Amino acid sequence: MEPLVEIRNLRTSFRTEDGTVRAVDDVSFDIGRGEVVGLVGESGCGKTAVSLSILQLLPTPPAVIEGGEIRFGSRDLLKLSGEEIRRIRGNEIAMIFQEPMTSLNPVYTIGDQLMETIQLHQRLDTHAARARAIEMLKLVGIPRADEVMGEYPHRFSGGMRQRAMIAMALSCDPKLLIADEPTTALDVTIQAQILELMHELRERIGMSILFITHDLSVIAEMADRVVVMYSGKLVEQADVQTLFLSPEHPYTKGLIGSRPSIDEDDSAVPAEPGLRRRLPFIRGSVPNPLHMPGGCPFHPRCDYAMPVCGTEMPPRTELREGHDVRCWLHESPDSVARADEPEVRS
Amino acid sequence: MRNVDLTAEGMPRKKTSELREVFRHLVRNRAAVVGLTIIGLFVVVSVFAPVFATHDPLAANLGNRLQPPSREHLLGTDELGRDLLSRMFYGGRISLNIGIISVLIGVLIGVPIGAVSGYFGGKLDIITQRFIDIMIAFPGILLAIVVVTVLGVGVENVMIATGIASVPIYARLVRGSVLSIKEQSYVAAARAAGLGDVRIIFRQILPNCLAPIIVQSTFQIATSILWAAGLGFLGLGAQAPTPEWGAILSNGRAYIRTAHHLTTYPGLAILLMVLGFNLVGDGLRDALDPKTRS
Amino acid sequence: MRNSQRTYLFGLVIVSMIALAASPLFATGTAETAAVRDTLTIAIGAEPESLDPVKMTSAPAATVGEHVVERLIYMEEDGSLTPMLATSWSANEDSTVWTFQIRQGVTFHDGTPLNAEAVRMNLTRFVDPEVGAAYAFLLGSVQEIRTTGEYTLEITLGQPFAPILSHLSHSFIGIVSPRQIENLGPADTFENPVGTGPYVMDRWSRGDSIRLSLNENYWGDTPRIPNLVFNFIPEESARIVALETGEADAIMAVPPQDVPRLQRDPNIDVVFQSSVRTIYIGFNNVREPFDNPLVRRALNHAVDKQAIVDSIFDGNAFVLDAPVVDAVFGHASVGPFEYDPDLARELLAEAGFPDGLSMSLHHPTGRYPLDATVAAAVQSMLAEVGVDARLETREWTSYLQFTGQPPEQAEYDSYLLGWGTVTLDSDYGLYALLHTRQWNPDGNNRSFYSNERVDELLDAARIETNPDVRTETYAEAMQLIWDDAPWIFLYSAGQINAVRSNVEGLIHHPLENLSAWDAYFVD
Amino acid sequence: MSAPAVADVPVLSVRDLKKYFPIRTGVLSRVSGHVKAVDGVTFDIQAGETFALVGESGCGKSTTGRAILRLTGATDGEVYYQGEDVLGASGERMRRLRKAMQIVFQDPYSALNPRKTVGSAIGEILRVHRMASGAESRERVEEVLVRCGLEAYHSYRYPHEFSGGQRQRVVIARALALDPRFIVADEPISALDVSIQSQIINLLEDLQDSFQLTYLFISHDLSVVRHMADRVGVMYLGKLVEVAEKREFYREPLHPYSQALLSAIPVSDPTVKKKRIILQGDVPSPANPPAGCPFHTRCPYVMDVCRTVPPALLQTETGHSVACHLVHPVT
Amino acid sequence: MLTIPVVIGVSIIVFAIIRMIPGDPARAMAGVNATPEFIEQVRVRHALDQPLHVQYGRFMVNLVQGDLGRSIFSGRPVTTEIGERFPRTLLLATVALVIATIIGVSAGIVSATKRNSVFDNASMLVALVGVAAPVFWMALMLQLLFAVQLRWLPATGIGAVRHLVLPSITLGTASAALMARITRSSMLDVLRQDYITTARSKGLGERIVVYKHALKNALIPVVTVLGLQFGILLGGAVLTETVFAWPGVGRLLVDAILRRDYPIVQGTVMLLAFLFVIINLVVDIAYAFLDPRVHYRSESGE
Repeated sequence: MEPLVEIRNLRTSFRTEDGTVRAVDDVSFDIGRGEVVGLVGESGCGKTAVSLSILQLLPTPPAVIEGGEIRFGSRDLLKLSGEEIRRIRGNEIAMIFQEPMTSLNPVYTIGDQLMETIQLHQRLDTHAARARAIEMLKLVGIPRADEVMGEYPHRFSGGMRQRAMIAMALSCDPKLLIADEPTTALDVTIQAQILELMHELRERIGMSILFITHDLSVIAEMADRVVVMYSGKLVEQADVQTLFLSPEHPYTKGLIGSRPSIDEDDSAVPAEPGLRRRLPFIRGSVPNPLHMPGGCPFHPRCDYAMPVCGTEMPPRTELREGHDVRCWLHESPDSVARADEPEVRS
Repeated sequence: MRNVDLTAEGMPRKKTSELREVFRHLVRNRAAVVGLTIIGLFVVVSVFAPVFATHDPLAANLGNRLQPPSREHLLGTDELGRDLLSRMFYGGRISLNIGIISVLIGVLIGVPIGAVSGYFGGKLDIITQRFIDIMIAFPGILLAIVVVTVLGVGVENVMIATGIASVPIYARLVRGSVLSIKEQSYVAAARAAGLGDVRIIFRQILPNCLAPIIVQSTFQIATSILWAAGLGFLGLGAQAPTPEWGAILSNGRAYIRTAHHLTTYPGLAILLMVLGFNLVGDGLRDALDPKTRS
Repeated sequence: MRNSQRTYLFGLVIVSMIALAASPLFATGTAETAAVRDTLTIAIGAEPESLDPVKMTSAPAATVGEHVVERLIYMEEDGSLTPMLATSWSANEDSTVWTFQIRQGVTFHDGTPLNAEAVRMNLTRFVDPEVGAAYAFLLGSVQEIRTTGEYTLEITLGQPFAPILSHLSHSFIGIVSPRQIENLGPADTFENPVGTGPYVMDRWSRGDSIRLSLNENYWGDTPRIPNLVFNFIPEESARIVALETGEADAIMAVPPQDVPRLQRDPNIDVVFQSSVRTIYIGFNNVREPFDNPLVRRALNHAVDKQAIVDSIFDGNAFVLDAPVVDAVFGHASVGPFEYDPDLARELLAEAGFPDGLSMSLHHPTGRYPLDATVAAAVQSMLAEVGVDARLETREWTSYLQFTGQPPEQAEYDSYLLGWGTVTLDSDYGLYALLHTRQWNPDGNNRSFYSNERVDELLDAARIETNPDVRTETYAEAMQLIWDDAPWIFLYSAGQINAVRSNVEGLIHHPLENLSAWDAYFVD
Repeated sequence: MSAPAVADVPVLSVRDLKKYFPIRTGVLSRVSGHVKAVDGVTFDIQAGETFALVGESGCGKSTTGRAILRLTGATDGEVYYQGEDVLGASGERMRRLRKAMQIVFQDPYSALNPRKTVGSAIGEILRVHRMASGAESRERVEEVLVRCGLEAYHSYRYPHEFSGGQRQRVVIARALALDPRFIVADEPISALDVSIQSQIINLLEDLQDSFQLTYLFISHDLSVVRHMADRVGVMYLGKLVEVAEKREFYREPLHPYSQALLSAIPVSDPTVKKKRIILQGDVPSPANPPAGCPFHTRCPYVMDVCRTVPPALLQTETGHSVACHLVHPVT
Repeated sequence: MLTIPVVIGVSIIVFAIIRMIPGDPARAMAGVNATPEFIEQVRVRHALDQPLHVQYGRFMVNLVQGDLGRSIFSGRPVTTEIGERFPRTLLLATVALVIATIIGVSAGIVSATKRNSVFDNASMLVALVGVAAPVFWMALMLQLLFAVQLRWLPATGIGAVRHLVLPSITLGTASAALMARITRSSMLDVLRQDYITTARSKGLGERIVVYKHALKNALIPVVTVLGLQFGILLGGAVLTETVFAWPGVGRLLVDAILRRDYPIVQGTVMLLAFLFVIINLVVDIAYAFLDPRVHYRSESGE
């Protein structure tokens, strides 16, 4: 089956006073129909820029989508006119954001904001739109939906706001929901509520979800497939089982390994002080986007870095069906050798 | 293999002082450069007024009154035959002095009030805030008028009056900054480390309020110059024959139809100087604000 | 729902606030129509402080007031006294008891008839110390006021006082309807006077204008123009524009520098009238070095008064040749001091100041035409002879107070001041300013000038009833004063008014009043 | 050391600590109510132990940490450091206590004065406590920096020249400079990037081992707590609802809230599908906490008694202390 | 709610300041030519010989009864004097504010939405000049141009709407400039907010995003400024009214200061201060209309 969205060689940059930041650099992945794709990476890795590029919601300037293709059905979203992309936003592709506290307009009621979306994309009269809005609020588990319609967002807790955001996003039955760190700002018990809700809705509605987060455990729970980004580049993608059980990129490995687990095997912890299990870690820190190291951006922190890593970005290697990695370690020995010591080949 | 290891150097290793950073942003802002240039010109002309002035700013020459601009008198002469340009050079001095000294007065009184009020909070803060509310309830120029009425007219009193009128502005500004900086963990850290309140206010908090104070001061110099000119215009400011711009303008008002250069040029001079400070203020605010700097 | 209601309410609040604020606009919106023939508009520089005689202090008040309220005696432009509400008057032998016949058949604007009792009530109120009329001193010599018949009034003086009739002619001693003052407490005042004048108060729009309309029952010749409007326009340039555009038919106090342009306008006549006001710089005569007449004379020689008159006033003033102007009774030309800087330096050297001296020169701003400019000019002239005069100024009331301290507290070397001899009698012009008994704070002798002989002469002239003897006495006094040079005698600036050419018959009075009862439009 | 020390005087004793923030309203800012941020918290921390306070935002865990160090004035209660009264100490005694008790903050960006170089910030503290000055001070600064994984030359840098992880190292170095015995670590890693967090965790553990530090570790991250802590205290609405030895706690949490909290944590293993207890609703406002058990509004096992009687924190046979009527039925 | 203590505070300060003005009020009241006896009489009559707190007590008692005393200069009740002039100042300031708001806010919106366009740069330049130009100078220049040279509008005075044009434009210029700058920056700030991204992600057109979602939020800081501006306009009226001979309270105050007419100074300053307190109150209320969060601010225990 053809995927719902195909992102090909997407490049997005920010032009700042101090120079150009390549926020998204040659990123390609697909989102299948009904699939939940987890996009994971640390802050500044470009995951949000990817999501905003899809609906062209990045402020221009300073952002510029420099190239690539985002195929959505028969259309390339990047080639659509302003009017055409607007008709897709909120309708076929909807978004929810990280900060439920600031994502709702404080001066309009929840009802106003819900009905606005509904009336924009569906030819419903006020009455029908209201009914639909209330239905959506009930769907996302907001009690007293009727009364809530007239409330302003500030009266809501974070969890409730995120529910309202989800109701708004789903009100036009989108084919794709882009969820950008939807639970990061929430407490863990509330996060559990929201994740539960999203699971439920997904099963009921059957839309695709692009789930963006920095939290690997959330990804492990939510996603069917995972895309890992580092410094604007896609470094690895695989189905969720493969990625967690046999990650191949050193960065993915480091990321997964360095998190203490809630199910940490206590027996592994020595009882004596000074002999505790040290957590594996990635040294150094994320490079400054304005002064990106040459070659593979991860090479200054990589324990397996080779000279070639400092000069050339590795190509994408398909290890097996659906598992890609961009790392010289996984490039065929031939090409490594070629890049490493070209003169040896004779 | 390890030669590519750059260790934990995430951020660019540039040893730039904050001041230089701000300046770099400032000079990149075209408007601010224009402002700096204007202020620079006025400062140079004011400091070297005796050098630039072609005539004695106080020497009357009744035979040569109200002359339009000419080669001898580039901006013409006033009602007593004094050279307008020379008077304006000296007037620039007065305006700059008023601006700077009144701001110093405002800062010296307002900043400690705001800092103490914001830092200690509680009853003291409530009382101080009410008092500042009352002071702010009066528009600055009115406050300045009232103060001048109490103190009497004259350049020194104008400085005091405009200074006092700016006190509540600083007090409120600094209080606000202190309230937010107080919440920063490094203040808690300083307290945890056993630093005293006075030390925390002056060493930890106030240096970090500097940016808004500097920005406000730039604007406040402009405002004080305007207030002072307004007072001069109402006859409550500098007195004859002091060549204060507002006073020159006020005197020239009687000759607006016969010798409009007496009102046009001092007005333009005030406008330019105020504009200069405002431009630099805008530039500084942008340069000091991390939000716009990114 | 709630939201829209809220918005609606908010809008309502805003709209009603604007409506409230704008309401005065509609209330006064009809005042301005094109210049109509039945209204004469005069623009004056200041609003009268009050039109209650006991509160009046300024020329604008007098100008407006005399159209509504009349006094017993009128002073013509030449200084002669003619009957107004008094038809005749006579005195006893030693001129201590004056009898006035009050005009019969005159009614106030409210219908109350004028009689001697009405006049008595007014004059009694004017001199009542509880009321504290600013100009009560005009009648300071009055001991008793009583009626001796329905239309006969008798005023008894403590001692003979020659200028009493001039004083009674002062515009501030107006007679208003007894009904208006019957129930007033000593501190109370009224706003719209009810007088006997040719015009009736119509409307006083505070800060803007006073409208007068014709008194149909006026006892004298009824004016030809039915409505008078006095507009208050303090800004000189605006006043001139108002005249040029025809918004005003006449304006007072034209600045000299604008005269040439107005004279070029064929639709405008510029009227020059002398004034009785002298402008001088008084020395602190009891303070060193100004206790030395040499110094005072030196400084008189150092100031080029003619240059001030020619340049600053464009010739619309004249240099003083006596402590009073020549229109004043008793004036004797005794000056002026020649402008002679060399002589000034010599005199200073002789007085022990070969290198000059420094002094303070206090002056008001905006009180007299171009006062600050003159002070600055004097300063630079004094600088020529090595005298460093430090200019200092204050607002008018604190200025008066500052220069009103008793000698031991007086902190000034010199001060610029003016004095209008509004009674056109030298007593008014000299006694209060130069008599030893009038030293601050008891009088207006702010220079602490004291000359026994001058005191004697001024006292004598006060009670002398023979005009010729008085003239001689004043001539001697003026010469003595001039030689003592207690002041720098400066100038008397003429009044400059301007009138549109189609208006005739306005009276430009030397007392700085502009009277319109004889005015008419020509085509 | 994992077994609770019995005989020793605890390093830190907190007794019935309360911190109420007044709610001011109206003209004269009259106090119209209180936010009961910390409402009667009692616990001990033994020498060398890491005691973790966990809970969701607003539960009062950070306020507890700050009140212990007197960074915010406690409303009521007592705090003893090695038997010495902290809240009542003044003058020289307080200075000495301050040296011994330090804090590491959550946000390394606001925890450093942007206008001071690292060296001068730490040097100032040394000077105030008359520990070192001049060259000696410089040496000491460099020593702690190096000990925290930084370089000596970093002491001449301003905070903005560091990355987040490095800043947190500086913050830790500053706390360490006074040679403290007890450190409040207030969410020390939650503001850091995932790949940096483990560096700091390792550092904190290393330092604990090297300097025999005692930690009060405040965190909302139960995974990290599981790695770091020896004992765990769970807070809810200003109250401690459960205190237990770490293994016991993770093996069998007794309080329904603890259970929900643990079950809510996503597992970073896609093969595990966990059964969740999903709590209903939100945490009530601490300005207006519910009567009885603070958790009763969301508790899946709520009983009538919970609505009226506040449960006490009592010990069970397994060594847990729990405040729940289910565990300790009211008799 | 803050009104009463602030007003009492203001009254104490005003009262104290007036007593600090050098010069003997009794002498000023008695007049230029008064005898020492009469001055003493005035002093007793106005209780100026009493201790300050007694005087203040009297002042407050009278104030509560709506009696602010009488003008020294004209002898009329201060309330009457102010009552006649205040509506004119209010009118002038209101019209100026309306002009300033309409021009300033719309220029600010357009500048923000068309950032860095020619319009943006030009209007911001004009705004800068507008803020920097001295009010009285602007007044004179406008007078010179429109009244003296072109003769389109009257130079001074009150009466018809055309009298209002020059003074209100003069007075409103600086406010319009300030308002444009503030609206612009507020708008730019709001346009960066998450909920704007939300609105766009819903597929709303740019017009609705700007005029519905952004504007209402952007206006919240503008309303504060609006209230502040009204106060500043009332203060600025002192200068404008002087140049345009607009008989409002501003000129009344200046004249009263120059004449040492203490009761008028006292009354005017009281009134203005009181007014600013009221304005602040109105701004707070307006806030509540624009920003639903305000209602509940006191509930959360921050």
